[in-house]
Amino acid sequence: MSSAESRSHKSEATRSTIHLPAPTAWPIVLAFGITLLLAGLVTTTAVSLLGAILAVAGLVGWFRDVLPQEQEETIEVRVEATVVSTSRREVARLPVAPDLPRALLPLETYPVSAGIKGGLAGSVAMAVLACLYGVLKEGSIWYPINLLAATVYTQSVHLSIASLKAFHLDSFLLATGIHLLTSLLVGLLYGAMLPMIPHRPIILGGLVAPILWTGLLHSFLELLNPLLNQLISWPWFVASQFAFGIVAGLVVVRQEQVRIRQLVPFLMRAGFEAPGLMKERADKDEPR
Amino acid sequence: MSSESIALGTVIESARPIGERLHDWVVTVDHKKLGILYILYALFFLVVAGIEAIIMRIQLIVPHNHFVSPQTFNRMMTMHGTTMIFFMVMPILFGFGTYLIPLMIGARDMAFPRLNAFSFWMTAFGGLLLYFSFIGGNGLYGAGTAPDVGWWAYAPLTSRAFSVGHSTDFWTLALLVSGIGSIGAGVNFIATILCMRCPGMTLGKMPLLAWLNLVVGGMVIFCISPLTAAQIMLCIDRYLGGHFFDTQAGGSAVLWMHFFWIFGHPEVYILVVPAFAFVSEIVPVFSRKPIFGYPIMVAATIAIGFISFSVWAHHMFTVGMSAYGNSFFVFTTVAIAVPTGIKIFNWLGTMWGGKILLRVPMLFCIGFLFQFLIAGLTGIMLGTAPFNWQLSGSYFVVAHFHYVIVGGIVFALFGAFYYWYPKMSGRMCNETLGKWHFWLFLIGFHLTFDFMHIPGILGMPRRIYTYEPGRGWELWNLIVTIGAFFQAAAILVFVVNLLWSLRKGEPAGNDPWDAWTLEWSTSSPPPDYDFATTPVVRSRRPLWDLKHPEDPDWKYE
Amino acid sequence: MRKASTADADSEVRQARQVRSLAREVAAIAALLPGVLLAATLCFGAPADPSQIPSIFRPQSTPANSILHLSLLVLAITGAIFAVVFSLLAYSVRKFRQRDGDDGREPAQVYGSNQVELAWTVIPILIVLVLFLATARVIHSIQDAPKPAGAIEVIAIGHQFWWEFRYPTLGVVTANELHVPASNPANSTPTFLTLLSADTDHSFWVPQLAGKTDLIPNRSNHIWIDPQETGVYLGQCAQYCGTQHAKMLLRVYVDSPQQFDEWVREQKRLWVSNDTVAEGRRIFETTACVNCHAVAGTVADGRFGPDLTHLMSRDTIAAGAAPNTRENLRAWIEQPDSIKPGSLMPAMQLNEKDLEALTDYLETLR
Amino acid sequence: MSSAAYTRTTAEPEWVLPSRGRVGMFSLIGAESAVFTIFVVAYIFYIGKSVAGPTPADVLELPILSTICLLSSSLTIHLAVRALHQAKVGAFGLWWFVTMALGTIFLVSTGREWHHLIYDKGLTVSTNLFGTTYYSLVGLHAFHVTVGLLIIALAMVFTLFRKVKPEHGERAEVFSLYWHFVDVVWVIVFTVVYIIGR
Repeated sequence: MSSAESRSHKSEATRSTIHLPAPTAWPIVLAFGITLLLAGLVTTTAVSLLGAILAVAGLVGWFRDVLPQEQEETIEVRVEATVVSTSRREVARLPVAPDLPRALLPLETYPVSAGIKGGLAGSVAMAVLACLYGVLKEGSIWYPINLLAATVYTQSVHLSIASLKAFHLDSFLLATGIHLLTSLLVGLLYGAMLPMIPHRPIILGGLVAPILWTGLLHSFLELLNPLLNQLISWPWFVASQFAFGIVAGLVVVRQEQVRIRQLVPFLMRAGFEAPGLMKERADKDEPR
Repeated sequence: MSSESIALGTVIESARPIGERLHDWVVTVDHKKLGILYILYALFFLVVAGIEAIIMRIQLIVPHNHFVSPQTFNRMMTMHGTTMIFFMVMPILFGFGTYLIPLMIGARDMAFPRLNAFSFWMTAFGGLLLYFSFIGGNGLYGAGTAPDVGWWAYAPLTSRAFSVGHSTDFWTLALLVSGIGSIGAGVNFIATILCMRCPGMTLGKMPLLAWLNLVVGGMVIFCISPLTAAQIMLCIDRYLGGHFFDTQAGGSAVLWMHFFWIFGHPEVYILVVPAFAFVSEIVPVFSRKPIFGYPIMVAATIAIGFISFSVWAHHMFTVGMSAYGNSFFVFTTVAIAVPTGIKIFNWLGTMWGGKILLRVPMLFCIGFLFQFLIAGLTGIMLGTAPFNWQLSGSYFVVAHFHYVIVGGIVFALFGAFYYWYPKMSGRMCNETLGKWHFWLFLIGFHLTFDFMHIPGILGMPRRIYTYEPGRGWELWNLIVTIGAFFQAAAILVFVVNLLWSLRKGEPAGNDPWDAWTLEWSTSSPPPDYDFATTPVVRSRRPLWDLKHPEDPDWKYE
Repeated sequence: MRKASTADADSEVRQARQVRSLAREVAAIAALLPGVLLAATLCFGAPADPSQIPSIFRPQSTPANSILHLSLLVLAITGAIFAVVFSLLAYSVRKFRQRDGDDGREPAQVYGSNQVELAWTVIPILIVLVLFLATARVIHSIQDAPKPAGAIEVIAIGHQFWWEFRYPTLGVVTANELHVPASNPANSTPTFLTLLSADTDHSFWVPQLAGKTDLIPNRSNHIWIDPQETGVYLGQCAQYCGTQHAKMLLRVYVDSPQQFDEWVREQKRLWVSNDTVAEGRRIFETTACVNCHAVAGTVADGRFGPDLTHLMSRDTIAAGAAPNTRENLRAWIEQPDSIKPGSLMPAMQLNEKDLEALTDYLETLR
Repeated sequence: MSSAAYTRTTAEPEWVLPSRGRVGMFSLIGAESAVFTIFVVAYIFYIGKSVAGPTPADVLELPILSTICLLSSSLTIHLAVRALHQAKVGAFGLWWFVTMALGTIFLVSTGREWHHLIYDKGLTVSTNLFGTTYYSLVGLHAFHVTVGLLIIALAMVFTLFRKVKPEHGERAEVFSLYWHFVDVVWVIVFTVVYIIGR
């Protein structure tokens, strides 16, 4: 719509008639024509011919409708006092934020970066423990890495114990990828969920969550990673999960909680809107 | 107020000769009339395709049944699928979109009113052309034949060698015709939503229905076109002796599959996103809370729109793609569960802490949430390729997509019917009949589609006109057929309710649900010009602002 | 919301009544389902023989078994998601349902929670990651499995409404009933199938042995199976291929290695001339039969229809549509539509005598 | 129970929305490009897969002249629209006519190429996969050129009758978007058919 049209919008308000596009039969004629044109392919040529004629007629008629000016009909406005009302006048407020009519919860939280930092720190802690296990128990730092890669990598399933202790570049890359991605995501989750836990987030996030998670994994590890399931050492596994949980949790809760920027529109923050559209926010503070 | 003016309007309307009133509907370019035309047309085809489904279910009630011949069964299955997708669900969603979008964004009509009429009539004539095949299609023996190649019409079954006569041509041409209409509707949706918003309605303040239909518009233009292109190729093959899908001359059957599913999968989202839109409007109103996480809902929808174009080959896990190809499509397929999950959680978040009013529209929305959850989960099962090798092409997959389309989309649609019926007709739908409809349909739905998963797991392929006894499928097929009759009964109640309420329903008034979007600020049904004065909005819930002047939304958005 | 006033007491009574009526509704539905099930069970009497049910949950071969393992993982995860989300839904409908004693206020208007949104974005991503990794491994383990030296090779060709099986290394051709040797872990003899199509798309699906794979013209696909238990495994075409898609049945006979060798020997044997059926043979070889069917060692070498050299070694005819009895064979020749309407086998329009003679002849093809 | 009259606020910022003609045309172009993508993909997929001759290398020649004509028509239509925006109706008519002429040259040379291929080289839609994909892709593009030329001719007629006024600049511009799109598609078709495929 051009600016000319939007001007006409404004002036309409004062008039008692409204212009609307006039009814027209040409669209249906054109549609029927095109359908017949194609229907001729499955019946006889005469149908196509008729369809072509109708389609051309429809097109010509349509063009005459919109060229040079669009046909319009004028409709009288039946002025009614439109009344908007509600039976629910009062609005309850949240007990936690009685001074905020609209709330984004929770009111304070860790920044997203806290979760990322926590995840990275946790991933290092976990990796150190896992590799320690590899070196101490199996005599190879690559052993746990190859085991982890077997989650996705079929070839590792067929590896012998000896070659599990050797370095495989593909396994290494896969395992690193899986480890980092998962750690980051879990870190983000910690950042999001630890503030929801009122007391001793470290106990829950660092100890209880890993135990729950390990228990869950214990039940379906055979399906997820058969190789790991055969060769796993559960005490070390639990220990490395604890290491992740405690380190990630500590890093997260040591970050400062920031107040959520209540109700700054996302689209504005993202610079999404066309300029000029947000102007009415200027009168946000003055009561109307 | 408005109830009297409606009564008056009805008197004037019925005083005019019927021919003239009919003429008005044929030549109309008014988005409200066209919307209603779309809806009525789709309801007609709902009944037609429903009858086809019932015929199939009767045939399958016991093994080795002789209710219909295999040829008839195959036609029924093809026509049921094609009709339901292209001539029932799509038109009805376009109908609601056409009716509601201008009203919700404070416009007087669509951006291209004549194109709107053209789109509707193309869709309508497409459907008629398809059904003309029953009498006009010259089959092998000269008798009328409907297409029988399945709704996805895999090559080379559609080639001249395997499909003589014109039945496949009817299918192709009908979809070509209606496809042009759909693309027109998509273009119109986009232009309307972007260019016709009333002052103050920035993109961030549009109702979610408008946002979601904007995404639908985008998906329509990018996914119906590949289908149209593929249909043109099929026509070239069948009429000009081309070899696109001619396997004898080096053509590829798999290419058709790719082209079809590049259309076919986004199509699912074209159908389901408007259903999301209905739910996103109804759930807040009946929970008395704004939608939870509006920006994230929008972002999730856009994400779904994009990802849906990269998942098509999960319909083709069984065609022998390489392991890497399969893995890629597994990844995109399960990835789409993330934005979809976000949407479900956000609807739950909207209900949480609200005051949920269990009227019929809300009942249907809760049904939607429950069934769409299950549909999504069976979707994950089908999305993991190895599981898919067992499940695809079986009754499990039939149950899955009916869960999406009936349990999800149609439930949301019925919710939308009960919710906006007062706006369209000026009268409320009968609540008691509505509840009967809901419970009957719910029971029928679950009888049919819950139990339909089981024969799939037991190895029953889809699209078979009969099956062998002794494979453990008999019981489940019987239950499924019984459920189909429950659903038919529910649809009957629904139609009765629509007709009864049109005459006898309680007058609705402008705003029967105490809702917040612009369509409820005008009379029911709205005048030709929608709004006497162009509304100006300052928030996502303009009517909330007016109802609560001391605590308006615009202060916080 | 609990205040001591008569109005509230009233509303509580109403509320209780409402809850009761809801409970009744639920109970009615709950009662209906078992009722239907019971009625249906009575109608059908005893359930089918379990060994005849081609359930994907009773795998008998490595690929099907790997799939089942993955399926269990997926089912566990989706089941857990269902339990969580469904409880949330049920709880919020129950807890936040508007009661009669409502104070008429709008509830607190909450716009959202970045925290929760982040949580319910990250958790699904983690789940997706786990699912994807496990799935990718199973895909590779099935699709990229190495072919051991002892593998049997079979070329399976889908035709409109029947299956052709060729054993290129063994020189055997058969139809509809695939014979494979049982494989044992110590001495693995899996069967590797190359899937081709002679006309339209088909799909090879024996649920207990492997997932389905399509047979597509102009393309060759591959699957493998290594069943360990002898027996007959049922399957059928799983890709719509035309009118008689429903009766394109598939039987896989898993024989012990000795039985399998015996079967191969039998199949390689040529038909032995038998004077008592010379008339039937003449009819067979002078009518259109030979255009489509082959009998090794005779002039019949058509390939549109199944190879009939050892017809009587099969348990079924017409791609499993009927047991291979004399009556069925005769009916099949006389009027194929009576068994399989729409199949490509034409009715041969033979008179009674010729029909009998021809059936006699076919019955000697062992 | 409270009520508030539904009225407009007085302070109203300038409300500007995108032009529906342009948005509509861009949407249509989006749809069309999806159609072309499918045809191009089919063409590329089938390069070298024909089971019988002739091959592209045997029969295709680079259509340099017609390509130059079509591409330069993009420039002339741009000049025409600019002239109309500046209210120079005469200049508009001239550039518009040049556009029409260039488009016609393109179409005629495509016709000559097809004639040559069909009658001299014996390549038809049904000859082989190359024939099928070639005629479909080039034909689809030629169809779009034809539709464009018909609209251009129509506008030309209006121009001759002096019905075209500067206020139609918006419509001319929207149409020119279509024409530019057809040109861009030709660049792709040219690359795929005459360079990669040969």
